[in-house]
Formats: sequence, structure tokens, C-alpha cells
Amino acid sequence: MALLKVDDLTVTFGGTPALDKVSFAIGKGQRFGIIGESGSGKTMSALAIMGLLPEGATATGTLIFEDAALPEDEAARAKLRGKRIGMVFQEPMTSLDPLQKAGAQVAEAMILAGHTADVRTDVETLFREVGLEPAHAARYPHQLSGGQRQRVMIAQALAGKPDLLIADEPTSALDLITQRRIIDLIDRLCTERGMALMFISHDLRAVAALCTKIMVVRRGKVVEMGDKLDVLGHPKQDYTKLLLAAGRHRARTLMRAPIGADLLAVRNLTRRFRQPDVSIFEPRPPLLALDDVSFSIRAGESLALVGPSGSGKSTLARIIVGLDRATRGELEFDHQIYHGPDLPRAARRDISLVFQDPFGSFNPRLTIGESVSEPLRPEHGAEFDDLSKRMVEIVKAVGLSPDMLSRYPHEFSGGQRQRFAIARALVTRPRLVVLDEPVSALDVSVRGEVLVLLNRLRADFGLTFLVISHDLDMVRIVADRVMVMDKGKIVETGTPATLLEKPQAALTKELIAAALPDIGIVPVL
Amino acid sequence: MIWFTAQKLLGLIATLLVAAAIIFVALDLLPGDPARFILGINATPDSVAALQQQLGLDRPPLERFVGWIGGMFSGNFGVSYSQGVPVGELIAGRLAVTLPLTILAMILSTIVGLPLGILAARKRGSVADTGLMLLAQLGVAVPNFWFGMLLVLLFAVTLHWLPPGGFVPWYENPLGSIASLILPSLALALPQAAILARVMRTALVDVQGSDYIRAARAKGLTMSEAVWRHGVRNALLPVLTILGLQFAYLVAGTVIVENVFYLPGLGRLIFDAINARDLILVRSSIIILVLAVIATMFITDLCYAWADPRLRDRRGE
Amino acid sequence: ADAAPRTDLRIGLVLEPPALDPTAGAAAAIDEVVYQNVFEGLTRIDQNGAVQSALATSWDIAADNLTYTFHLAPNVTFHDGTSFDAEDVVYSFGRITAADSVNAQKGLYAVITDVKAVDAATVSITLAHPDGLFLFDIGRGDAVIVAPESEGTNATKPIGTGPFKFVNWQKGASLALEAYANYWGTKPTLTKVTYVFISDAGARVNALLSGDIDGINNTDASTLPLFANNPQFKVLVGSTEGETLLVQNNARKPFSELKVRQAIAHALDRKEIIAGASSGYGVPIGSHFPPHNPDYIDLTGTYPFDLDAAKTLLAEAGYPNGFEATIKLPPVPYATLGGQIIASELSKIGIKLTQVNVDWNQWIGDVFTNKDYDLTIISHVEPFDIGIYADPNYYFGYNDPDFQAIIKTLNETTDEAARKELLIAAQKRLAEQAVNGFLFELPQTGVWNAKLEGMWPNAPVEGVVLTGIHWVE
Amino acid sequence: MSTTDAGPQRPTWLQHPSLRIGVIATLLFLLLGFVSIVWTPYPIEAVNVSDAMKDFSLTHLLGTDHLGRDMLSLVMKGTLTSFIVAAIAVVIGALIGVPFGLAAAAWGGPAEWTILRVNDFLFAFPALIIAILITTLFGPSAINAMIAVGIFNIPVFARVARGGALSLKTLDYVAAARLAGLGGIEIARRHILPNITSLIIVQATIQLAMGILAEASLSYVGLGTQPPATSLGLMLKDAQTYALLRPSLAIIPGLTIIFIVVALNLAGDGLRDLLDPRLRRIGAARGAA
Ligand SMILES: Nc1ncnc2c1ncn2[C@@H]1O[C@H](COP(=O)(O)OP(=O)(O)OP(=O)(O)O)[C@@H](O)[C@H]1O
Ligand SMILES: Nc1ncnc2c1ncn2[C@@H]1O[C@H](COP(=O)(O)OP(=O)(O)OP(=O)(O)O)[C@@H](O)[C@H]1O
Ligand SMILES: [Mg+2]
Ligand SMILES: [Mg+2]
Repeated sequence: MALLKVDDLTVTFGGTPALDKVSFAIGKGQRFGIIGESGSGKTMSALAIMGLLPEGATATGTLIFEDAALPEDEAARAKLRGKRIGMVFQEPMTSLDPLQKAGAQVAEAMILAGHTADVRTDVETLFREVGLEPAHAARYPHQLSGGQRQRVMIAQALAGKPDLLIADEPTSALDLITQRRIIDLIDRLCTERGMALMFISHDLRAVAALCTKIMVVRRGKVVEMGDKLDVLGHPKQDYTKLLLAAGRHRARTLMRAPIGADLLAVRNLTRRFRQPDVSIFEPRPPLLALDDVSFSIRAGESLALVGPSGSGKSTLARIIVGLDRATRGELEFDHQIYHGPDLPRAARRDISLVFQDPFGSFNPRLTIGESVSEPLRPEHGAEFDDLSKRMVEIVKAVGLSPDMLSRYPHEFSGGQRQRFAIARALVTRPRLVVLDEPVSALDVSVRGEVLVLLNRLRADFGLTFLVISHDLDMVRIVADRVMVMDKGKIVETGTPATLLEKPQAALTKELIAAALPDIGIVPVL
Repeated sequence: MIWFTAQKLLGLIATLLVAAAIIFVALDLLPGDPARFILGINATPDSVAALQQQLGLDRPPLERFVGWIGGMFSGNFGVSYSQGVPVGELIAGRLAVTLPLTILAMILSTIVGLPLGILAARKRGSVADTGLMLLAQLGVAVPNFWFGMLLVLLFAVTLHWLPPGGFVPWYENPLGSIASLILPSLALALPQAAILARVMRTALVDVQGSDYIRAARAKGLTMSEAVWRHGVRNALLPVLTILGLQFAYLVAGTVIVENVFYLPGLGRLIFDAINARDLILVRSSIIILVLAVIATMFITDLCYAWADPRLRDRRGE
Repeated sequence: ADAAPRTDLRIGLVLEPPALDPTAGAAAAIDEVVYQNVFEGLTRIDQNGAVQSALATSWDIAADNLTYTFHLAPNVTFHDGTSFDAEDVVYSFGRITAADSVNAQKGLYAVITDVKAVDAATVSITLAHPDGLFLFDIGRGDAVIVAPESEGTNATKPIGTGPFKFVNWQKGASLALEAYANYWGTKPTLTKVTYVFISDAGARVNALLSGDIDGINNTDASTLPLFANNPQFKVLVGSTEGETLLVQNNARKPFSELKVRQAIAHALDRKEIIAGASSGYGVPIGSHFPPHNPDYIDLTGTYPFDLDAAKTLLAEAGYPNGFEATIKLPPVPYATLGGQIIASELSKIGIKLTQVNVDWNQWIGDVFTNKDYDLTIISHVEPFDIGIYADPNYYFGYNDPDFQAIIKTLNETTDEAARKELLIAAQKRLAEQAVNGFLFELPQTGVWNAKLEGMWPNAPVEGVVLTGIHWVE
Repeated sequence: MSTTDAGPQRPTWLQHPSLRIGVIATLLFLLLGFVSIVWTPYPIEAVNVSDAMKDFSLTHLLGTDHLGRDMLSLVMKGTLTSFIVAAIAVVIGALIGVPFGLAAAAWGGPAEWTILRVNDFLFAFPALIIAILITTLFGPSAINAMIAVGIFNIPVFARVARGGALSLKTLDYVAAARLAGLGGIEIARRHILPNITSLIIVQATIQLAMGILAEASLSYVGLGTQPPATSLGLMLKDAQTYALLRPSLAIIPGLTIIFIVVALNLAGDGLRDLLDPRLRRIGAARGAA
């Protein structure tokens, strides 16, 4: 019989529904996965079960936990939270009290659940269990990395030994390797404790790897629900099919521009950052974001740069485009030496950057057109209508219509914005385009299109790409050559084929291992 | 933390020196002659000259500036032109009134403002909330000298509970001294309490919507438990900054309130000294005021760093 | 009710004295605390402005009116116990007339050529020329007798021979005196007197109403109605030596024109000015002389309030449609209020006034010292100061040989009848010349607890003389 | 301070209670003030002592003051002066403070440090003292009040501008602009300023309210507006000795001040609520400043 039974759950915000008559059940020890694009109502369903819906949200429908309806009254509900149902939240960075040490926060959860015996040692064991060192208990949240925080959160959720663990996208904010570790952790704990799991994600593979039953939601409605093998094996709904298709992007064969001489050469590049001391007692040496990096990109080539979070990828990108200054070393862009901001004016238009986050990269108060045309402003020589002609051309090229230019950013979806971001990067007809995780902020469903677009543009305009990513599949598609970076050092270089099949460096191996198995294949965990 | 403190301290000293220079120059520009003012309109020119020479007004500015700064470090502020008494003494005497006054006002505003702010935030949208916030609006809007007059009319003139003003020296009767500070500090505290209540409310409202409160509830805390255990501490951080800033407003307020309640405070000292062109006195009094304010800001910064581990690690502004 | 009447007193003062040595500062507040209370002179002025004996019980004047011989009171001691004798007198006057003297009224005593102790109880003073006001002048606060031992510390810890001795001074708040046990003269009934300094007018009212102070000898006339019909208080309205004037810069066009001055005189409605600037208290004056003085004559009718006359005079003077001028106003109610009223009165004859409010320093600097002004309003509180009009360099800028002649003879005359004639002539001359706009004699407006008696209603000299004040049940 | 979390659809300003009340009331007072430029029931220079301190009546709706001037006319003119003084003070503060704040945020390092120090100093310097000093230089006048309060406003605006700029500085679109080759000033004008104007407007309304209070205080101690001109503060000063004889003389200007300040604050809070909650927080903290 079911541990949790949800019937016709509806959540509305002042009339607009976030969840619409959702019904599902989770059995004891069962692993239940929910997937769906951003904004589809995944989090709301979890919060509704926890009784933590934000103000202004009204929920209807029945929630039955062990044959008893979950109580409305806050106090009674609170008794269930933690002890019976634990939850891991989507935002590890903000979900811990910044003023309290990690250990104390976990201990609190324990005491609340009634385990008052010898909390200190229990916390230590729990920390070990989730893969933290006991020393971390004495740290404040801001002194922990994202992955570590997420582990603290999990420890917190487990402290009350709940029967049901709700994990709301516990990994989406983390880098590949950490992601995999957390997923493995959750998997292990569930098996060890025989805990039921409600796992929320928009990453098909994560769900596939963890869950036995899957529910697909879209715009607050259940699209499809059933056994993992059925849903993933032979989906009935088009939306599910689309998701699956996007999930496994197939490398498309592309005609590529001929590869020429060195366009950009990077020599012994080093970037140091002064970094705050953890405390008076733990002073930290300056952080080497880039440590003596040397490589070169040839004209027409597409070079991929992969590496775990914090390995220095963005820093390198920022220096190449001239946003940041190298502490040591130099760059050479067709025979012009520079070190970052001193990139010659003339060369500026030949190098452009596509930002990681399409939402932050447009000024909300300017029309898309104004933003996209911004790089053209300094060009005094060019004729006005010539410029406008170029705009139209480029906007068409990214597959959007010029009349959109007069609209404002908030009127566009993430995918569209990213296209405009690419348009802005290309409007000056650059030769080298640096793309910092161009798709990682986008929904799976649109990632594919953008990648295809990139490949096409590269062919049409004969561009040179430096693509930053930690998504190996993407690398397979777009890159001629792959560079693996770790802790500011380049640890390995090679063609996707060789490097991904026979990795040399430990990190590369780890990265590849971390990549979740392809959907369809039942994971051996 | 050490680095943080050191850097803040450096800032404090720098600010003070800037202040000293600006004040000295500004005051030297002032027209009017202390000697002439002391002797009045029937004095003969030679007696005026005699007095100027006695007061050392005829020495060059730079010499006087260096003398002043040097004196300050050795705690010697020079001798007042108009009163012929060591400036240090005068200021000390006045601080014995102004300091307790501001501190009392600060305490009052805090113990009134914060709880009300918390109450309003917890009962957000309720009648209590709206009522409190309307009161707060009024509190901010009432000119404190005007409010002071009302207080006197009620508590001194009509009810005879408290003195209408004046100050009983501490050494004579401490209780009396406190009594004579109650009404003034009330007048000072009202607007500050109102502001505090509003800031506290906003801060707590923001915190209540935060992820970690939600996470704390997920651990098994009820909303109010979560707010008390995790919310209030976090909400107090912005309030702390305001507390620091408030001191400046209180100090500014004293100048007026001391007039309404004829208290022998630093504000009135400056006021009268400027009218008597007793520059040497004005200069040092103002520096003391500035010092007081900056020092409070400094202390708040430290408290802030102490209360917020994140700030401790960040190297200050 | 308690049997014995109270013997303590709390008096309000508008301004706090900067220091307490009356021989080294002009501030009226100094005299209000110490004059005749802590310090005494050879003579003293009584509440009718007449000269009385003080430390000098009697004196003889030589026939040539140049040498005065003073016989000092016996067994007088200073508050520090040191005894008072002729040497102290010689020392005190020496200090006043010395080259490096910082006495505010040094000019008045310039006439003294020699002071010497005939014996321990006798002093003789010699003058350069006869001076009708000499006995009065040495009765002022500026000529009180100080002891060489304590002279240096009088500013903060005054030591005199008076009926009250200094106890303590809480700077900015209050100052306490107590009766001096070994006072040589008739002992006062009050034993403890506290002066409370309250500069804020509103606060003064509250202090009186709440009984924080028992009285104040001079406060804003505007608050009197509040106390006038309140049985707990008595309002004492008396006279001061302050002639309140609309001062005109006689050295400057157009005020150098007699007709213009006359026109202004015609345009001033004293009744309204007194009502508005002084809440109706204060006696109108027609010249620079106090009405309560026996030698006073009423000249208010010289140029009666008459706008038509004023207009015609202006026209004759060549200003048919008036002119513009600025009026600089010191920070006192009678000036700021009077300024507004006069501005609106003169506007009726086409004279547009720009009102400029200045603080005392600026007034002393711009108006009094640099004579850079058209008009100003000020009350001249010096007793017998009609002589200032004889000084062509005075800030009035009034240079009139005839008047100067009158004053010269006056100063050398000691015969009472003759002096009276001269004084009347002087008053007339000023009135006719309309040197200044003569507005009203500044009233002394005191408010006291109804149970208090013996306060001076008038202020012939600056000061609050405590000797007579006592409580009645 | 009313609305809850910004829901999916924000209320427009008309739906927002405190903003509506605040703005309308403010406009009414402004109207009252500006009318007085062209018309007042009686000229306030016209002293007529004979009918001083008259009671409310049809001829004098709010009675007359101690010089027989019509109170209504005085309130109208007084409101105007108070507004003008406060407004100019705000302009001074914003025109100097904002650029400094932006500069501090843009340059960082020693420049920022210095600016912050000067800020602290200005802040530690009570407006009243500034006013006293200026007065001793140029004599008391409404102008001094403006300058004094204006100087006092500078650090406030500098802080706000800096805070806002810092939060925007790291955004990608600013980086994008730099890549596009825009200069610092250009970026500030095109990307930073437009995004912090809302913040600054909110601050301005708050400072306006404080300015009106400050003007009142200054005039009350005789350092502000001077007769024959008048301001609400000056009216309070004049009334202080008559307060008990004829309370209306003190109550009318007092209440007017309170109403105006409340109106302005309501408007400010309302605006803040309408804006991005992120800005709301910063604004709230400044609420005290
Ligand atoms: N506080 C709120 N006020 C109004 N609408 C909200 C609020 N929180 C969420 N929503 C709406 O509810 C819907 C569901 O939100 P929810 O967070 O559950 O999506 P999600 O599936 O978790 O998306 P993601 O994968 O990005 O977390 C969204 O359309 C969102 O706009
Ligand atoms: N402005 C800065 N000040 C201090 N440290 C910085 C700064 N920018 C980056 N770092 C540090 O430099 C290291 C590399 O940062 P970078 O953003 O290049 O990593 P990344 O590879 O882009 O990570 P991600 O994949 O998450 O974007 C990180 O440890 C980061 O904390
Ligand atoms: Mg979610
Ligand atoms: Mg990055």
C-alpha cells in the first residue's frame, strides 16, 4: 500500500494555476521521479506535500500519508516534517542559515526529530555518511562549496530518519562530477535505509539513473506517468518523445570550414585572485584560477574546454575577450600581443563572447535591438542602413524575425534570448567566438536546437569557436578538439573521439565516469 | 577579522584628520571678532586690541592649527576665548549630559522600535500591522522639538511629574539627573523608534520569505519557531547598520532638543560658542561630535562583522 | 502650609554670562548675576536711577568739581575673608584705566587722571575736567571694586564685597549664590539664589508655568498676557534705559536729507509698532531720552503719524515715488518683529525695505563698526547716552555742530538747573532733526511668583538686584 | 509598507493603496504651495496688528497670527518654501552624491576608499552644525538651509548609488557593453543609471520628507527661512511664545508638516514596493538615512 497518496492536487497563485489536478502515489521504499521543464510545477508539488507553499499560493486536493490526511494546522504538520518526510532543496546556496555553523544546523534537525542522545557523534557519523569530513561541521555555510552545502542539506534531511525523502533538483546547481557523486549518495542511502524517494529533476538521465517510476509534468499537468522502462522505452506522449530526443543529442555530420593557421595563441597564462581567509587561523594563499596555461586555436577550428566547476574556464574566457587581466603570461591574436583589457581596439570586434546566462546578459531597460546593435555603435565608418542591414541579416541567421528587435528581453524565452545573445556576439562579424556554457542555462528541450544553430553559423560564417562546457555530449557535437582543465591547469588535449574513448588524465576519466549512462540502458547501480 | 578591524581603524583616523582640516579652515573663514564681541559696542579700540593679543588671536593660522592638533593628542584643547576656561573641561562637562542623553534615547528607541517591528512583521497584513505602521509613519513625521514641547506641556506643566527642562548635575543627585533626561530622550527617541520599527519589519518580512527559513521548517520547525531561531538574527543585521547611522541623527537632534529643554549639552555649547565666535571652543566641540559619530559607525561595523561570519571573511569595503 | 516663608529663589536668565568679571566684559548677563549682589562699587544706582552711597559711605567734591574724596565703609571684607581698604580701590581703578585694560567702558573712565589712597579708609580721585555723570559712572558694574588677590579668577569664581557670595556655576545650566554671612551692610532675606539659563522663549514660559523658576526679570513681552490674568503670577512692567530706535545712516543718501528723515518720522505709527513688536508694552518716545527721567519732555508730537505729510515731504526731497533701502535686523524680537511692521508701514509711502536678519557679530561688524547699512533697529540701553549723537564718527553718521556744542557745555556743567535746560535743548534738537526714528522706551517685562516682593520693576542699570527680594505668605 | 511578496502580476500604482494616498496628498500640498505663487487670500507682507490673533472666521479661514497676517496665506507660502528648500536640497544631494557613488563603485580601490571616508565625514557632520557655520558666513537665510541639508544629503545618495551600482556592476550585460567597446561614462549612462533611477527616486522622496523636517528644525532655531518670508518651521518658531495663548498658531503648521512628511513617506514606500524587491531592501535600509 502507498506511503504517500496525492489526489487532484491543484496549486494556484491568484487564479493562475501552477499545478492542475495532479494525482500520484509513492509506495514504501519506492523511488518516484518527476521530470519536466522549468516552471512546470515540480517544486510546487513538493512544497505542497511538505506544507511549505509560498504565501499567495492556495492548494486544493487531498494528500494522504500512511492512510491519514496530512494535517492543515502548521504545528501538527511541523511534527511530520523532518521525522517522516525530509526534503532537500533546489538552492543549496541559500537554503542554509548563513549565521549558523553547518554542524549546529544538522544537530538542530536531529534534536527536533527527538534524537537527543549524543548528538555530536551522531552528527559526525552523518557527515561521514554523506561524504563530508567532521571538520566541516565547524564551518559556516559560506565557507563550504556548493557540493558540500548540498551534502549538508542532505545530512539535515536524513537527520530525522524520514520514511520519504523529497529531493528537488539536488544537483542542478552543481558541476558534473559533484552531480554524479550526490546522485550516487542518494541512491546508496535509499537502498541502505529503505527510504522512499521523490526525486525531482529536469535531467532525464538523473531520473532514469535513480528512479523506478517516472512522472512527466508540463505546465502543471501530468503528461505521462508509469514505469521507468515504459515511459523511457516507448513513450506515448509527443512531449515525452521530445524530451527524450533532446536528452540524447545525436552528433550530426556537418560540413566544416577549412582549418587554417593559428588565430589565437595563449602563452603561460596565469591569473591569481586574492582570496579571503577562512578565519584568522586558516589564512589561504592566493588562488590560482589559471596556472601557466598555454595553447593555441587555429582559424576555423572549434576548440572545446571542459572541466569541473571552478577550474578556471570562465576566467580564461574573460581574459581572452579582454574583460580580465592576466597576472602573468601573454596572448597573441593574429600577430598582436595583449594581456587582456589592453586588447587593441581594432581587434576587439574580431573576438566576441557569448555569456553563460541569457537572462543576465541583456539590460532589461533596453530593447533587444538596442542591446544587439550595441557592439556596432563604435563603428563610425559604417553607413547607418548598412548597419541595420547587417542586424536584419544576423537576426535572420539565428532563426528569429527582425520585428522582434523592438521588444524587451522579458518578453522572450531563455532559448530565444540565447539566440539573441549569439546574434549580438556575431553582429560585428568576429573571427573568434568564445562561448561560455552557451546552453547549460537552457531547458533540455531547447539545448539541441541552439547547438545545431551554432554549428550551422560556424559553417556559414567560417567562425572559430572556443566552447566552454562541462557537458561531454555537447563537446562531442561541436568540438574538433577538446581541452580538459583542472584547477587552472590544462591536463589533457585531444580529439573528442580519442580523448573520450581512451582518457589519460585522472580527471578526464572521472568526468567520463561521472557522465550518467544513456537513457534506455538500465543503469547498474 | 584583524585585517578588517585594522582597515576600519585606519579609515576612522583618516576621516578624523580630514574633518579636523576642513573644520579649521571653515572656521577661520568666519567673519567676526571674539574680542570685539566680548567687549561690546562701547569698548575702545585699544582695549579690543589688548584682548586680541591676550587671546593669541594675532598668531598665524598654521601655527594655531598645528598647535591645536598637537594639543588634542596631549588632551589639551586650549583655553576658551569667551569663557577663559580650558576647552577640555567645558566639553567634558557638556558630554556628561549629551552622551547619556543620546545613549538613553538610543536604548529607548531600540526597546520600543524592535519589538514593534517584529510584531508587525509576524502579523503582516493584520490590523495590528497596519496600525503600527501608521503610528510609525507619524513617528517619523513629527518634528522632535514640537513633540518635545507637547511632552513638556503634558508631563511638566500639567501633571508636574517631570521637570520641564534644566539638568541636575550627576554629583548632586543621579536620580534627578535621569529624571531631567527622560523627556528629552523621549523627544529624541520617537522618530528613531519609528524608523527602527519600519526597518525591522521590512528586514524580517524579507527574511521570512527566504529559502533557509523554508528549509528550517522542513526540518520540523513551525513558522514562528523558525523565525525566532533563524529569522530574527538574520533580520537584525540590516537593523544593526541603521543603529549605527542613527547615532548621527540623534547627535544632530540633541542640538535642538537641548534648546527646548535648556540642557547644558554639547549641542548648545557649540551653538553659543559660534555666536560668541569662540572658534577654539567650536572647533574642538565639533571634532568631538564628529569623533563620537564616526566611532559609533566604527563600532557598528565591528559588531556587524562579529555578527555576520560572511563579512568577517570579506575584506571590508 | 509651611510656617516660615521660603528664603531660596530660582531666577531665569535668557542669556548665560560668558564670564563673571563685570570689569572685563560688556555682556548684560554678567551684571544681571553679580552687580550689587556679588560686587559693589564706591557708589551704587538705586531703582530710580539715583546715585546712592555704597562702599563709599560719603564723599566731598572740591569746588572746582575736579577732585572727589571718598570715605570708605569700615570693616568690609571680601568673600574670601581678605579685608577691603583704600588700596583695593586704587588697584581697581588703576586696572580700569591702564593701557592694556580690557574694560568695556574704558572710555567713561578716561576722564580720571589720578586715584590715590589718602589713608586706609579714604580715597581721592582727580578728574581732567568736570563730569556731571562721574558719580553715576563709578556706580556701574564696570567700576566695581575687586581685590588684587582674586582679580585673576573673578571670571570664573568672582570674589566681591557684596551681600551674596558665589557658590558654584554649572556651565550652560545654572549658577548658585548664597548669602554672605559677614556682609558689612544690611543683610538680605534670601539665603540661596539660583540663576537658570533658558535661551528658548517657549522653554522659559514652560519653566515659569511648571514652577521650575520663581521668576524672570525680563522676558518676551509677547508671553505676558499668559501670566497677566493668572493669580499665581505677578507681571512687573517697568522702564529700562533702552531707547528703541529705527537707526538711519545719516551719512548716507537719502537719509542725509532732513526731509526724508522727517517723512519717515511721519510715516511711523508708534502705536502699531509698540503693539506688534512689544505686545503693547513700552512708552512711545519722540527723542533719545527715557520718559521716566525728570528732565524728559514729550516730543512724540514733533512729527505726528501722517502719511500725506510724509508723502509730500518725500516728494519735496525729490523722491515722489519713494526709494528702496535695506534694513539690517539683529536677532531680538523687537527688531525682527519691528522690522516687518516698519517695512509694511514705510511701503505705504513708497519706501521699499529689504529686511536682512543678521546675528550679533554681523551687526557689530557691518552696522556698528563698518557703518555699512541704511537702516537698523536697535535699543540703546546705556543710561544717559544722549551724548553718543555728539560723536560724528558714531555709526549714526550724524554730524551736527549745534548739537555737539550743547553736549560739550552739558558735560562741563554740574549745576542741576542748567543741566536740565541743556538736556531739554538736546532732546528737542534730536527730535527736530529726526536723526533716528524714535520708537519707544524698551519696557522691562518681568514675570514673578505672586508671593515674591521687592523686585526692581525698572532697570536704570543692567542687573537684577537681589537685596530687597523676599517671599511673603 | 503594505504589500506582500511581489506576486506574479505586480499591482499598478493606482491599485497600490499607500502609494495612491501618498502621491495624491503630496500633489495636493504641492498645489497649495504653487497656488500661493500667484494668489494667496491676503498678502503675507501686509502686517495689520490691529486684528492680530483673530479666531477662525469666514474672512480668515484659519485665523490670523500675532501680526494679524492671514494664517491660511502663511500656511500656503510656508508650504511652498518648505518644499522648495527640501527639493533643492535633494537636487544638490543627488547631483553631487550620485556621481560620487557611481565613481566609487566603478573605480574601487583607493578612489572608492577616499570617497567613502569623505562620505563618513559628511555624514558625521550634523546638518545643523553645517547650517550654523554657513549662517555665520552669510547670515541666516533659506539658502543656507538648502545648502546645509543638501550637503547632508550627499552621502545618503552616494551610498544608494554605490550600492545599486555595485549590484549591477557584475552583471553580464555590463560586461557585454564593455566588450562592445563602451566607455565607463557611457556604460554608467546607458546601463547603470537607468537601472538605479528607481532606487534614487525612492530615496529622493524620503530625503524630501527629511528635508522638510530639517528645514523646520533650522528655522526653529533661527537659522533657516527669515521674515518677511515664511516657512512652516518659521511659523512654529513664531508661535512658540503664543503656543498656550492661541494653540492653533502652533498646531496648524505642526500638523501641516506632519501631513506632508507622511504623504511623502507613503509615496516613497509605495514606490519602493512597486519596484524590484531587491531594490526594496536597499531602499528600506536607507529609509532611516
Ligand atoms: N511565489 C510565487 N508566486 C507566483 N507564482 C509562482 C511563485 N512560485 C512559483 N510560481 C509559479 O509556479 C509555477 C511552478 O513553479 P515551480 O517552481 O514548481 O516550477 P519548477 O518545475 O520547480 O521549475 P524549476 O525546474 O525551474 O524549479 C511557475 O510557473 C512559477 O511561475
Ligand atoms: N573575481 C574573482 N575573485 C576571486 N576569485 C574568483 C573571481 N572570479 C573567479 N574566481 C575563482 O577562480 C576560480 C575559477 O573560476 P571560474 O569562474 O573560471 O570557474 P569555471 O570553470 O568557470 O566554473 P563554472 O563551470 O562553475 O563556471 C574559482 O575558484 C573562482 O572562485
Ligand atoms: Mg523547482
Ligand atoms: Mg564559468
